[in-house]
Amino acid sequence: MGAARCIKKDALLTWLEEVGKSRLVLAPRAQGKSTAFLPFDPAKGISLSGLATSSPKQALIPRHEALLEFRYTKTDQVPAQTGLAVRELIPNQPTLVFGARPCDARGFTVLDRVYDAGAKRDVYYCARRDKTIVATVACTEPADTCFCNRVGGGPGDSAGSDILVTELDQLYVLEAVTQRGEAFLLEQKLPDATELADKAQAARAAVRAAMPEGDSLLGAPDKVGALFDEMPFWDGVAAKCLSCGACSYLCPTCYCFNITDESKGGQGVRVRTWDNCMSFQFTLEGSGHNPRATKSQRMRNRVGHKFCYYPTLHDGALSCVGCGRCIAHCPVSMDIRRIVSKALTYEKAAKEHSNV
Amino acid sequence: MSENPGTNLYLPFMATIQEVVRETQNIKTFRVTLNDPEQMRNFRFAPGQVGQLSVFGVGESTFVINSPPTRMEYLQFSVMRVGELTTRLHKLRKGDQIGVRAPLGNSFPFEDMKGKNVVFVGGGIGMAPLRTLLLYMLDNRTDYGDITLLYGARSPSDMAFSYELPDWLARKDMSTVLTVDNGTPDWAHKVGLIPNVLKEMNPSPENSVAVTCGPPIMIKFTIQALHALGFQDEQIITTLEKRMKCGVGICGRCNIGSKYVCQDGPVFTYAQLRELPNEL
Amino acid sequence: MSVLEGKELRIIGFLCNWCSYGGADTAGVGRFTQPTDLRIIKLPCTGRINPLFVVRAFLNGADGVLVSGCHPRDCHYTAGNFYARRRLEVLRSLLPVMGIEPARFEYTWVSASEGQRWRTVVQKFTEQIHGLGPIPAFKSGTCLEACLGTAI
Amino acid sequence: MGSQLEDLKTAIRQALPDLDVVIAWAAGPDGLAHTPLFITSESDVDLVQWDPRCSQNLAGYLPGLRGKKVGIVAKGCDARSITELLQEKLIDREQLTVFGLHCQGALDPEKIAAMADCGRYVRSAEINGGELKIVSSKGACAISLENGLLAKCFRCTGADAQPCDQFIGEHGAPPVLKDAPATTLDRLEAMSMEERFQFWEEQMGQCIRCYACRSACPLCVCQDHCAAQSREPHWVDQTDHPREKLMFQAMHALHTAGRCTECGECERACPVGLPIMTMKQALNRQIKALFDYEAGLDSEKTPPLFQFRENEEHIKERKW
Repeated sequence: MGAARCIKKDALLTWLEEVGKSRLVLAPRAQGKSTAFLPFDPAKGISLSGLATSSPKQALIPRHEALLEFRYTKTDQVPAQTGLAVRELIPNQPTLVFGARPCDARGFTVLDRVYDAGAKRDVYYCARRDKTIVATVACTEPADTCFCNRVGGGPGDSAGSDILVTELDQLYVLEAVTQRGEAFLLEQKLPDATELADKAQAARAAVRAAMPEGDSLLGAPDKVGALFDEMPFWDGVAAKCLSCGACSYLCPTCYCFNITDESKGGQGVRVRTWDNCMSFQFTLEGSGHNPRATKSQRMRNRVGHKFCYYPTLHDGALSCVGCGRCIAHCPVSMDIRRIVSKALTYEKAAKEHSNV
Repeated sequence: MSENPGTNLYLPFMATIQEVVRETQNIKTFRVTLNDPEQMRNFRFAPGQVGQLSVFGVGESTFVINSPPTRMEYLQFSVMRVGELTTRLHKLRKGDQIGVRAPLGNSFPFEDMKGKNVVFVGGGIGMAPLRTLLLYMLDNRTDYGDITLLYGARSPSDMAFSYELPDWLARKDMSTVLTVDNGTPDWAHKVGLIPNVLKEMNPSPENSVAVTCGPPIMIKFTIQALHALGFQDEQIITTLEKRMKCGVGICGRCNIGSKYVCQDGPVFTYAQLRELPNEL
Repeated sequence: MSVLEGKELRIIGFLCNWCSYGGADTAGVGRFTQPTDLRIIKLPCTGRINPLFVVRAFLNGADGVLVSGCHPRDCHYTAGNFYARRRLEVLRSLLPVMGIEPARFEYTWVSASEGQRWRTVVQKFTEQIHGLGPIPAFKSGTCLEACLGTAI
Repeated sequence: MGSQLEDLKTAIRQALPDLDVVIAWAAGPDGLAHTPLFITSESDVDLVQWDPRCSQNLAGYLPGLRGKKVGIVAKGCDARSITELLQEKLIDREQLTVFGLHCQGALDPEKIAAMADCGRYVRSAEINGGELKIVSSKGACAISLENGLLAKCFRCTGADAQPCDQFIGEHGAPPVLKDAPATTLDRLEAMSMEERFQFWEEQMGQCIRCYACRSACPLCVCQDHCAAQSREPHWVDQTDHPREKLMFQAMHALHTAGRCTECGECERACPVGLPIMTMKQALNRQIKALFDYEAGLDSEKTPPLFQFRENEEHIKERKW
């Protein structure tokens, strides 16, 4: 890793306030009963205990964003003919995401492969990504829903981060991971902490070592793919699912979206909003035909996408980072770990239904 | 407007409707040119590729460009009135402004088909994607072997491109068979379901490729008929339709397994389709 | 022609086709002066009024909503207004929970011949709404509103 | 309570051969809440759990399973949803087998996690002698069950499931609970209109629009064809504005007016914990006052908004 700086824990808010003068700072903050990445407000503080309810993906793919705006105008040519002006709205906001967790940051790498794929660059995503510094706080303790170590990550991993922050007693050690992070860190008036880097690494390694090992899910793609036509399996795992969007919307890697036009009078915006593959409308066609009309088919796509289709396209990388939000906040306590484990050991036609 | 559309995947070309042709009760054809003459000049596509048409304030939807790349006076889209967007499109008239994001997706393997006999089997609005390839082949006639077209619709009044049919029927360099499910007294062609008529026509699979598009049920039975005639999976080509939003393989709704119809399709051989999970 | 001082407010009137719309027409033919804040939407019957029309109107920025239909027992469709009365009376309890002053909403019955009564209703209701002033606005804006505010 | 569980398992085992599926509860991933269990084979029955962690109302699954022979395990309040569904003819009584339970209150996992300050770090949790004993990385603690109950338990109208085909255990009265927590409705009533409006703007700002409230609602029967996702009519737009999300909550409240049994699934399901049952409660109060009616108590009654009286006793019309 590159440059290392440190900051006293009690000086963190002051520093974030300082950073906030030149860029938007998004940090986890408790509001009501949940915690979300919100614009930093020194008066309201930040909440770094545990994992935020929602993921920081909204820093790069907001819940909604205007892609274009349009306006119809009257012309004086042919009667009743209208003109039309369209303008793209490219984001241009330097941002610091502070307090993402390693799973969240890994989630950004999942998004990068889709939105920044060589010739096919999503300008909105890339504009945000290029101007965003991700400062990730390494975890000190896995929650009961955490399984990052089973999907290729770890509680102190730096993938997807620009800066990795490690707690050491009364200090945070900030280490640059990327060039962008390095440049940002060097601009900050923070004391050097190069000599603390080893200690920080040891602290992260200790957390990693203490994390209960579980069976790896990295081998899921083949098995999940092979179960495609095994409808009883999917009927079984999807039975209790409510088909809501809580899992998708809280997930740091779910990136599917909808595009709709919203207008008033002759003007409006084309907005991109989060969408959810568990929704019936997601694939509903104009003709009324729906290729994924049942909950089981949609669950198969959701699990399939994360553990088979995405890895097929991206060198085996799963599009699940093991943050466990979908487990923790599911209204019916669906557990994706158990679904995938079940898939890994499932014997065809062994059982008509498989309760998970 | 953006300085250089094309870098923003979501920014359509601005375009003007030059002509609206009423094909049937519920199908209209739109002939469209891009507003920027240079964009229009530089526009390249291959037969089978699709475009997203925007009616701003309503949204976007995917349609195949059914004019061939050999005739670039305009881009043609045929639209069946089904939902919100198509209903609004049907209300548009000459001179109205729309957005076009194109070309998207893959195309028919028209290079690989050179020297082969081609059997087109189209049903209803499914004739649109076949039309672009058919006209392309007619414009490059010497590159291809025998061309046979079987085009069917529910009734004579449901036949799109009716103004082109006399020419196709009269041409000596292709053979055309028309059929309807329900005939009328003045209907001079076949009456019968497409797969049955196809079997009657008995095209030879020898050095042939069959290209089919239409309603899912028609495709299903047409493929069965083609199999019965001895066509192999690799010799059968079809083009799919799914609900799409982004058109560039990101938004996640048109996937069949790890393939995105908007990007890896819409054109697939039946051999490729069989490799995909069964989720049409 | 506002009979009230100051800025005109946005009041939406949902009127049934058979009685109250006729009543409003009668008031017009009779050239009764009325405040001009009211925008009328004609419906076949008050039974057609989904209480959500009223909620949507308020959330879209209406300062007041007035529903008017046939007198009880006079409904062109026999019982539409009886159902409407129950629904609207239930709706009345939702508005204050949402933070919408309940007096911003009223329903009443005006027949086609009651032009004078229509004027009274409109006058009193408009005064009532002016007494309450404009409806509170949301602090947050959207991209849609941002776009509406700028010239391309 | 152990024997009640065994009786329940026995009853399910006996009925299972004649049923396509029985819906019950099984242990959840974290020990604080149980999760629904769809029983289709004898071996699934061993997984059944019954204790105050069975918070979820399972009745919401019934309309989706129409046409099948379904068994369902129900608490007193869950049975009110079943009654309402029967009343609206959304499910068929003869296809349904209700295993009714006597309930002494169900736990609110969010509340318990907050009280135990254990977050998502629970190692184990078990119920013993009126207490939930939790071992987490922060240490061990015990929460008295009474303190951890759902808000709706303080308004319990009947602890015994009715309707019911097989009653498991002893009939009894609802638990006697003191110190009912203040509801959001009470808090709102102490605010000015302006403050209430701001309150909702703030709350709805947190909504992530996942529609879990709707998906979990046993009486939201449109589900896949919800007006909130319709373009025509365009009831709500897709912009992420609190106004649109509040509009949806108003839709949910008015679509369930006179039908909502206050089972609390909407709030329980909400991943960000918004007080979205409040509007429904307000409507219920009004309906009780105007029509002396409570939903889900009598499957023979006509819901109040499906009928009228020429002279409405409790409606005072304005005289202009």
